[in-house]
Amino acid sequence: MNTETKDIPSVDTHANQALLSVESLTCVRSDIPLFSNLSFSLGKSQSLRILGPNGSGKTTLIRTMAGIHKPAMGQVHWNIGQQGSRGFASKPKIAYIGHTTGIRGELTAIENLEFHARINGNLSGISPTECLEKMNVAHCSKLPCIRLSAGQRQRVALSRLSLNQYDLWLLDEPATSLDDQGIDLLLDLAGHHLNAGGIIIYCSHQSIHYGLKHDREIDLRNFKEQPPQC
Amino acid sequence: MNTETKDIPSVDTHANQALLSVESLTCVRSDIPLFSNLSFSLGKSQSLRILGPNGSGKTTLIRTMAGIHKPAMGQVHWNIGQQGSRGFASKPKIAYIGHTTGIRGELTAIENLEFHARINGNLSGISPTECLEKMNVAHCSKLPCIRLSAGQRQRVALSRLSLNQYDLWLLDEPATSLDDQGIDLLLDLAGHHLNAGGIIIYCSHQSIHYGLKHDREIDLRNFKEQPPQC
Amino acid sequence: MLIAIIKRDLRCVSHDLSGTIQPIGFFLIITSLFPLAVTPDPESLQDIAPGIIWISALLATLLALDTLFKEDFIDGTMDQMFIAASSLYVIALARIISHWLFSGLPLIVMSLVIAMMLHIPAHAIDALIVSLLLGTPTLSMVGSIGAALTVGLRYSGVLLTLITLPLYIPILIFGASCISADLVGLPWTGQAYLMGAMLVLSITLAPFATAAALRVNMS
Amino acid sequence: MLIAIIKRDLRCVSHDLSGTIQPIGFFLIITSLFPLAVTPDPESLQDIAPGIIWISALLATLLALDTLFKEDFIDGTMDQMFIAASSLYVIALARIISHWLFSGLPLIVMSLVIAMMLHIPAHAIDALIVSLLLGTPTLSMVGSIGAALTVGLRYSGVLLTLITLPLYIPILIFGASCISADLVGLPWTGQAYLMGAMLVLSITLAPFATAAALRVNMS
Amino acid sequence: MAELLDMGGHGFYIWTSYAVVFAVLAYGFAAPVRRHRQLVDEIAEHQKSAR
Amino acid sequence: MTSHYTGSKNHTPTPGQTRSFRIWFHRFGSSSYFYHMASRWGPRAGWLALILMVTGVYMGLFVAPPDYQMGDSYRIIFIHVPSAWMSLSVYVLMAVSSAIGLIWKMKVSFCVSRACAPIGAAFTFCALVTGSLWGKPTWGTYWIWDARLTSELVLLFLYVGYMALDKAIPDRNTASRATAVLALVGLVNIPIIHYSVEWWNTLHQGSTVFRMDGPSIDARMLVPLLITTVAMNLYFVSVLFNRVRCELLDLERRTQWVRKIVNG
Ligand code: HEM
Ligand SMILES: Nc1ncnc2c1ncn2[C@@H]1O[C@H](COP(=O)(O)OP(=O)(O)OP(=O)(O)O)[C@@H](O)[C@H]1O
Ligand SMILES: Nc1ncnc2c1ncn2[C@@H]1O[C@H](COP(=O)(O)OP(=O)(O)OP(=O)(O)O)[C@@H](O)[C@H]1O
Ligand SMILES: [Mg+2]
Ligand SMILES: [Mg+2]
Repeated sequence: MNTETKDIPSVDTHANQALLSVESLTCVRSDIPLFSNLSFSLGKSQSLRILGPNGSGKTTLIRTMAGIHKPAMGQVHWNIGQQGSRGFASKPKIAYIGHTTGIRGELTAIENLEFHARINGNLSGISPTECLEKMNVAHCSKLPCIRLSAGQRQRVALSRLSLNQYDLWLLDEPATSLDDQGIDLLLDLAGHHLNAGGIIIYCSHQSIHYGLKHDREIDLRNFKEQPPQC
Repeated sequence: MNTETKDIPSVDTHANQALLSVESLTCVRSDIPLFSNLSFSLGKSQSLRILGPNGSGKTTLIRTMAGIHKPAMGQVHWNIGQQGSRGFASKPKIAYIGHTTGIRGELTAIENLEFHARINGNLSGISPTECLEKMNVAHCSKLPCIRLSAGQRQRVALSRLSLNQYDLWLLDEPATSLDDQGIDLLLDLAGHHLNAGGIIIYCSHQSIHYGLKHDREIDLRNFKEQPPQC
Repeated sequence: MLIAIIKRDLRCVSHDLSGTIQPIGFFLIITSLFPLAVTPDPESLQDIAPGIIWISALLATLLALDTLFKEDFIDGTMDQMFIAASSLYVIALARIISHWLFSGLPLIVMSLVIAMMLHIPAHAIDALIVSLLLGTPTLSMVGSIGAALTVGLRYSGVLLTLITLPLYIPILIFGASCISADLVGLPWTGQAYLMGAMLVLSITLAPFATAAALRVNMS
Repeated sequence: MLIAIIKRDLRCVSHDLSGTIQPIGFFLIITSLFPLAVTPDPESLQDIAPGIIWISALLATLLALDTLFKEDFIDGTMDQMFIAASSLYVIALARIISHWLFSGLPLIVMSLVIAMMLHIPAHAIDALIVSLLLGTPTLSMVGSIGAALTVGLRYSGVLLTLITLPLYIPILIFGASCISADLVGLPWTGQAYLMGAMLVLSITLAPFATAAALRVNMS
Repeated sequence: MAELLDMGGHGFYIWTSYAVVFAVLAYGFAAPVRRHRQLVDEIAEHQKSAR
Repeated sequence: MTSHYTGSKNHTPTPGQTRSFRIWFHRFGSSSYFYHMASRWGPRAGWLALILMVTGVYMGLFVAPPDYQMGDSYRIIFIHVPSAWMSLSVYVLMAVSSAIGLIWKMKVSFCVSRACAPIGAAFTFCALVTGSLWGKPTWGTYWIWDARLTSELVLLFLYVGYMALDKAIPDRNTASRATAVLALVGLVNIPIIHYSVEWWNTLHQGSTVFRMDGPSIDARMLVPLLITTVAMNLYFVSVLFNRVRCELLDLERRTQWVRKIVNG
């Protein structure tokens, strides 16, 4: 199904800087295309915000970028190897925070983070407690997560972002249930990530702009072929 | 446990106008008091916003108002019978939209609303489809809710508010995953509810103020006895 | 309220005919495990038939028990029902009834076919049906208490079984002995009366106990 | 990755000793149902003992099967594991192993006690243990396919049973006949070899089928 | 005629099995035919309303 | 001949196509091609099935002589055996087309396997009912835990499980791929189930038709049996085509060729 366009350089990019390029992506849900022919590319330290009303396909796009959802057409392409500085392995490291956070209620925050560290094959790096401290939830680390408040749980989920040197952050409404302090902490983390050369793709109905130079926006309404029929 | 203070008129209220009064409420989680000695009262058409950082007890307070959580001390008191105009039955009608929305994934939006109408003993009133139209999700009404986007699901949950003439709305971060249009529609509904004499208690980290005359605020930080120990 | 909850449960499980056929297939297949594992010989099969039928009933009850209240708890429906009804009693009763509709009732419907396959003679059918009619609602009632107690726990399958099965033993003994007594031509009204008594007892107590257990678990 | 998932499962279920004891109690109580429902007579009990043990094994497998992948699916953990591993095969294998640790292994541990309770003579213990060792992993493997196929559905208990049990029938037959052959002094290596063959077949195919089924259900 | 129906004492078994099989087969044939007709109508209806 | 419909998979028909396998395969993968082919051949197969069935049943019931052992009760054979054979072969077809669907991502073959399930289940049901009605006069009981019977019952469960899973999953795509996995797993298991049950206990008739030394059955009995068997096969083809037509219409209701059919 995938159209083979790997070799053609995409048009709207900063040529050899592009680390991640998406080419003529079309996503379909229940046989109705949500958006079609979406192309963009991102280089080091760039962040992209996806805009669109409820049900326009933001979550679907993010999950497609993560490889969970399969696109009907088009492809996501990583320029691996060209960026020696970031030391890419054969596959990019992706962090995804979605509507469901992937935090287990029975386990404590620490245990949850340890599990995530382990499945990402990184135990040597920064410790779970430090990650929790960065989101200021270290004081809750001994409670099973089901007994945390919604915002505390979201903070635990976001702490995962510090676990590893991820190449790409995919954040689907990361500010859900966060208070102002939480959002500030998140913006801090995001700033550091971008400075270190990472990429961020996020969507949020709240106006948290990361205030970064390469911030770009895509409005999914511009890529819709027909009126939504749900 | 409840302190018997029914007969003592509470101090900080508009005397006989008060429909709902909360008297020296203390809520405890895992033996640690979240807030104590919280008192307020609300009359017809008044709305209250609860402020406080993550984990300060907003959800706990709202669930206490709904009767789900039992307070350690104090009580919630309804002035039933004094307000003939609203035609109170023996017990106030409460709508609660929490972090978990109470929407069944297997059922369609219509079926979900029908169920809620039926358990609230009101099938004669406004039809489920009309309620969905008020939140602009009527076009999704035939899909099982598990296949809706996060915002669409939240809209379905909020449609419940129109099902019945509730006395009190308890909204725990109602704007979660809503886009701007969704928030506008919600504010509309809230305006109508207040005009009809209803009460709203809500919390939200986003600054959606309902812009209504009697809007009041309570910051839970002012009712905390000791620093948070989680 | 009661009707609303039952109706919704029916709709969740069976949007169409296939949902209704499933429990029937379930019992057929459960029953056929025993001849395969134990013996295909008609006479020995007839001897163990009462036990087989009652253990199948237990099984069906157990399998549906874990999700009896848990789904409602996790997705917030329990909060909504509680606010609307202010009485967990009605909620408990409704869920018990719909549980029985999906576990006990199909078994009773299928019992004629199962009786034939296990070579239970026609004269013992009445004891079979009466004992199932009296016993399966008791199973649902008693089970609901266990389900309510473990509702807050995620991995509760084993724990739930551990709590519930001991309470099921009297029903199992009397139910099976009802049928086997009739098989050998002995009177079985005694056992049936006892089962009736257990049913009455559980109808009066179990929904209250369930409601109390639910209240404890609502935070 | 594999180890991480298994470790987490162990931790979720057994924060303390009681979690570990539960499956053991479960088997004791399940096996004690049969003497109560069928017959307490030692000789007939010995005849049906192989069937009882194997049906208990099936039961234990089934009860834990429904939540094998569902929890991970609902709370988003499956997404995380998929992104980290890019291979559902490892995830499937890890969950199969931890499923067996909680359903198959405790049964094998308990089988000595159960054998005594059901009056299985000492000389048949080896067949009992060998057949369980070969058969219970196969049950977990095959069951995981069914669990993966129904992972997107909420009320899947009955459907899952309906899909899985037909596939279990060969294991049930050979497992039970292994033990009963040894009971009457017949050779049972033939059955054991067949069970071994089924185990090998399922080890090679089931994790792939499970991974494929999971992929299908990830949207 | 009665002899024919009786089939040497086995009439009941033979006739019920033939009846069951043909009932099942006939239903199995009719169901998709009817569904096809309904589908065509439904799609035509849908297209009219779409225009 | 293919020029007047544009399929969703637009194969470009060239005049004088080479009749290579690839093109044939591709054509079958095209929904509109399959639909039109099914429309043409379905009714023909149906009529032929009816004629053969009436002939076969007439010969079986009224022309063939009574069996010297079983008397007249053996006449159930003319429907029992074809249904039993069909129940097995339909399952194999279902699994094979599921595999094709999974490997080559062909919608049409998913539709075929989805259409097979209810027909196969119906045949299995018929075999069970006629078998047990036959069992009463011959074995003295409607049901017995014999190998053939048990594995036929298990086959019914496999079909029912397939259909139940198909119904339960709301998304068409997901459902057809999930059921395809189930059908394949079931296919691997069918021989295992068959031999395990066979070995465990057997009572049923051995093979009487397919034998190395030729059929051990009177020609006047064999002929109607063969006729009804062919009739059942044709019946299956006819119903299968009708069902696949429905599936295709439902699935591709938004495409051009469906619009043409509906309006034309
Ligand atoms: C519920 C009861 C029965 C079921 C489920 C059943 C099932 C089957 C099946 C599945 C086959 C096809 C076997 C194959 O091709 O490998 C078959 C064939 C056959 N059955 Fe039955 N059967 C039943 C009862 C009977 C009875 C009572 C008789 C007669 C005494 C009988 C006589 C035959 C014969 C003659 C064949 C053809 C064997 C051959 O030539 O391959 N069946 N049956
Ligand atoms: N079931 C529970 N058991 C024990 N403690 C709990 C439970 N639920 C919440 N808590 C604790 O109570 C405190 C308040 O929780 P609550 O959910 O009321 O906070 P909140 O103000 O709603 O926060 P947020 O803004 O994050 O939603 C938290 O510190 C939390 O750890
Ligand atoms: N599993 C699914 N099956 C079928 N359709 C789906 C599924 N999930 C989502 N959809 C549909 O796809 C569309 C886009 O959904 P998506 O979740 O991507 O929207 P979104 O942009 O994230 O919206 P929101 O702002 O509400 O989160 C919606 O109209 C929804 O109905
Ligand atoms: Mg979204
Ligand atoms: Mg909260």
